[in-house]
Amino acid sequence: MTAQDLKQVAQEHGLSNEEFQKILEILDRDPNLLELGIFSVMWSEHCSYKSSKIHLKTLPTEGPQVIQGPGENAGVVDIGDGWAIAFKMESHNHPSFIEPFQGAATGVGGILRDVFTMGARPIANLNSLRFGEVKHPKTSYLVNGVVEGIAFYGNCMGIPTVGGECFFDASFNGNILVNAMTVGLVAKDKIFKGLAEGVGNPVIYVGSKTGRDGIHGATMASDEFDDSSEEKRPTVQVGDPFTEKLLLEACLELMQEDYLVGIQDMGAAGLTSSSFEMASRSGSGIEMNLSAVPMRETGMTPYEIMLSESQERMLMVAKKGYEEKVLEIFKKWDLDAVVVGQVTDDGWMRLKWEGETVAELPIAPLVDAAPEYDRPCKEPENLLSNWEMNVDQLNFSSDYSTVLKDLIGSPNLSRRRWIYRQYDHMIMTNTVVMPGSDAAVLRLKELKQGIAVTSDCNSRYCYLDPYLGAQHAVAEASLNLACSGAKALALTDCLNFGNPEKPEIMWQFREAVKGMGEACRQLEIPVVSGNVSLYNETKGDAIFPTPTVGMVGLITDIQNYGSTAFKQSGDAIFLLGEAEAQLDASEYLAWVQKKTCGRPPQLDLAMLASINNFLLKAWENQLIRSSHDISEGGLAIALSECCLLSLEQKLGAHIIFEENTDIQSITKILFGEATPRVLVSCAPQDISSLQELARAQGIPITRLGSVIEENLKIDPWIDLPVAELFNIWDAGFEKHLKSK
Amino acid sequence: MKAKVTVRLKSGVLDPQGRAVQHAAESLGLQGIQEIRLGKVFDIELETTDETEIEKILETLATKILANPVMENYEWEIIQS
Amino acid sequence: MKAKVTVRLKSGVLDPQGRAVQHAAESLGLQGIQEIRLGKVFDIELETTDETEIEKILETLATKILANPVMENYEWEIIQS
Amino acid sequence: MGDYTVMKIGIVVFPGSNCDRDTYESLTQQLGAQAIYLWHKNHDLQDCEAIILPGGFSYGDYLRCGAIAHLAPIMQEVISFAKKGGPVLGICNGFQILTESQLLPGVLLPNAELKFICDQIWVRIENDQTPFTKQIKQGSTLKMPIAHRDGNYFIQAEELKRIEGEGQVVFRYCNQEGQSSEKDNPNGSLNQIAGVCNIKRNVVGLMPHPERACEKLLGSDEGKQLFESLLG
Ligand SMILES: Nc1ncnc2c1ncn2[C@@H]1O[C@H](COP(=O)(O)OP(=O)(O)O)[C@@H](O)[C@H]1O
Ligand SMILES: [Mg+2]
Repeated sequence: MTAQDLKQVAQEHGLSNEEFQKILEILDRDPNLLELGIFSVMWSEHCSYKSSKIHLKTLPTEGPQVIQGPGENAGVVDIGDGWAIAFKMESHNHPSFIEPFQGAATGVGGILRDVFTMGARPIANLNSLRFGEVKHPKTSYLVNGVVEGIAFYGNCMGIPTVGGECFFDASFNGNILVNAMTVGLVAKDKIFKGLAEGVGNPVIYVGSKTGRDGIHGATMASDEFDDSSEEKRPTVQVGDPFTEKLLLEACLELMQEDYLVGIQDMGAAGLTSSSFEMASRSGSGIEMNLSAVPMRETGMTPYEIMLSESQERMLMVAKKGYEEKVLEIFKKWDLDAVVVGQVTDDGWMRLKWEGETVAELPIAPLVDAAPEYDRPCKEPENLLSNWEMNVDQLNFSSDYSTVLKDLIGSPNLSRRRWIYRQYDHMIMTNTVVMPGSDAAVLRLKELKQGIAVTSDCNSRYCYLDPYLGAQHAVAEASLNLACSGAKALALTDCLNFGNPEKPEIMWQFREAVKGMGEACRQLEIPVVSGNVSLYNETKGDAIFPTPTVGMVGLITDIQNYGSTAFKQSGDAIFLLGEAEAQLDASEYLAWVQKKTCGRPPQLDLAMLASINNFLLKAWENQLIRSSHDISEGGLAIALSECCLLSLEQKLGAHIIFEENTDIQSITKILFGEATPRVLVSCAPQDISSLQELARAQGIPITRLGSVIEENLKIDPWIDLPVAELFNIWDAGFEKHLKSK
Repeated sequence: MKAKVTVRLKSGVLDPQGRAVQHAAESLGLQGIQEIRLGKVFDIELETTDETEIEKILETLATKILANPVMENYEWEIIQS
Repeated sequence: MKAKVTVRLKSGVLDPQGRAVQHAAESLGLQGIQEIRLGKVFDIELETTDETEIEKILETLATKILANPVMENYEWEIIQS
Repeated sequence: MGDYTVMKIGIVVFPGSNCDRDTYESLTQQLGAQAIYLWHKNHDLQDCEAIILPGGFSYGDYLRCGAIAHLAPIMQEVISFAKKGGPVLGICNGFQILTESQLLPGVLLPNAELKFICDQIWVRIENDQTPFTKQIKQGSTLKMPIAHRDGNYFIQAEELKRIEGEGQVVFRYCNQEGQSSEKDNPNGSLNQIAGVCNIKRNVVGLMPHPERACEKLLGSDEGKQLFESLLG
């Protein structure tokens, strides 16, 4: 290849001129095509985090409960009694847009591997989804495919999918988000890492054979969409959950023995990133014979083998002398497992093919010298004008019952049962609070403690104010846990943004990370793992920035778990918190008035922390029977949800407000948003203890009314049979999906 | 009139089902099977006998519903009844 | 050598998938489709070229694995390669 | 209540089984029964006196649910055990395997709405003469979860008449009050059939998951009654 050709090829691999020069410097010679391919995937946005790293470093990652922070396949936190929880969230946005079923399925497969490589048995999945408007011609197809794909993979693996979120907005018309999260349980002394230590130790390849799947996958995930992405379609990967189930059981069986040094899944950039990352973490080298890699097709080249993104594969390093034992376990499970190389001590990656060395790369320089950019940031021009809200131009309706019905049946607030009914959410017999509540609650067999899990992000808030929006995401997640009687232990994030080369997008990113970090510090919730997905845009239109937060909380005694639904007629209903509701940035404004504007509500994090603590105490002492945070849709929606989730009981509520004639301010009371605010209900005999506890802790508490039967009455404005509301709420999601 | 549309995975696309069947065949003691790939066949009964109209229907069916162009190929034939 | 086994639901056996496809076709505005039924096609690559041996393999495959005799029929053909 | 440890129950583990542990844990921890796992590649039932084929996705449910699993070596033994009258229970995927093995009549087609369904449902006991229902009153209802994509019970018309006549329908989907109508049919099954048995009554298959309904904490403990019938 001439120098010119080489430059051209580098460019086609998405390497900038500057990056190409750096390669020449590191190697002190021209790279061959294989080496260039390796550089390109290792230095892609997806693998190197080159645009985001500088900001991610600012997030708090430590705490006494943290066993493993960011940098490994998943984060790990201590839950006591020798046990720990490993968890992480990851995006599969672009592949899911191209092929929703397989894209979402393989996304689930990938995040599951991240967790079980740590030695953890996955016990729960969650998914956070963003689609375009319901009436967009592609939306229904995408929702169907994505949900089916998630169901297909998780159900077949036998891991319950217990929660998530699903939000529709036009900004996702050309670029959906599919973020998948897995939570696993691991014995503290059986945690595995992606290490390649010990000269001479065998490097073993296990799992599916390597095919030509997604050869440009890693670089594709960092590319903006344009019309030519249709042509990239043959790179679709097909998920094989059956093989992954065998891989899971075989790996966990192997991990009971003392044969392993390190293990890592082959995710994006497959064999390349797994081998380089393992060696890099250990400061070692690896020599691999690519001819030994199990191949699905004939005529594959070393380039294809190193860049393939075939699913359901793992790379591991075993203790020398135990390779036969390791291979035996995989044979029992009918899986391919082959020794493909060994650990060296010189810090080089040496790849052989049919006896010849075909690539020779220094690992540390390649990994450490990965580019890191401090990309320019600029506040978007429409930021301030977006905050302006001219309410006088809006037409407010005084038919509040109709507005409530409209909202409760809307795409963003209707019941998500259509989704989670397709997910096996009960397998493993741990699910105590099923999807539908603020957070899912899982018991842990043989332990007294349980956990609660949730994922949250208000994308609209983040668009209107990324700093505040990201804080809200952390706040809401922690509040959802507290409403379940759980104390937040740590979070994982999935930062979905547009093209970072645009200063406005980079600004959104920086602000969101700043806000998230600040909230984490104030609430003492460290970030232990995460994922960044950039270039989420089509033809220049970026998505609403979406820093999804996945959070795990600890319930010290599972008997004291909390849930959203009202439990008994006659119970008293209270409001905790006194943040003032506003219509700015609200779901009401977006759905009823079709306006995305206003500044998201300000957030008193200190008050939020106090309310979280209060809820924990209240649940521990069994002073309350339900708790539910007021989020999208405001008080009227939250109150409805407490009634609706009582399901067959069809409990209602009666609360009374003072007479008021100003339609706008009534609308604000009913549908305005503000955090932190929580609805709790308690038995009549516990009222005074509850009030006392609130006083002692400095929590504003207001009696709103009582749980009653059959009707939701918000005097003097709303009186509706809960059964009627139920039908609208229950049918809304599917109705919108099916309407053309 | 009858017609038949056959939909197959593109070559190179992983076919976990085909592989599982192949394994099962091996465990049954059947030897010499190099590959099994699984496709779908749609048997369609149509009112019209106009071949050009049928062709149009089958093309639309195949591209819009039956095959996923990202990973599948299709072919169709009209069967005289 | 190549061979093909086609497996179809017996008549009278409910075919929810075929029905769903038919519905989808209708909602696309395609008219005059009386019925769509979904079957499976197995494309098999074999080492041997001995036709009687192949027949034996295909028969075993079809009856033991590919088709459920309670609800499915099968047919096979050998395709010269 | 009898001594639940007297009987050894074998739970078959196929590649892709995923309710094997749930079944094991419910039996041993919630009922105090004695259970062991039986590996699909073996031919030995290890003197088990009852066999359970658990739920899951044996062989990924590729091709047809249960189609590949019914060829596993252990199934030869299960089939002869069943033919000798030994009690065999197939739950969900296990039910599908039993129909593929033709130990039970009918087939399980994809759900009418072609989607996986996970939900709490109720079934009515139609036959209390099987080893798994003998302590449950005929006509009583049990609340249990379902979780399947292919649970749509189908059988040709004459056969349907025959199995109904022979009392081979053991479980029927119904509402909370025990009335069975199309409204409470989650998956399109003929006659709301949720589970059947063979003529000899010793082989039973059902789509709902009794092993997931053994604790109030998880929403229901009514599934326990199936195992209590077996053990009691
Ligand atoms: N994609 C999904 N997968 C599984 N469960 C979901 C999904 N979307 C929403 N849910 C469930 O529906 C319920 C309501 O979700 P959401 O309105 O986002 O709750 P909140 O506002 O309290 O965070 C939650 O229990 C959630 O877990
Ligand atoms: Mg909530």
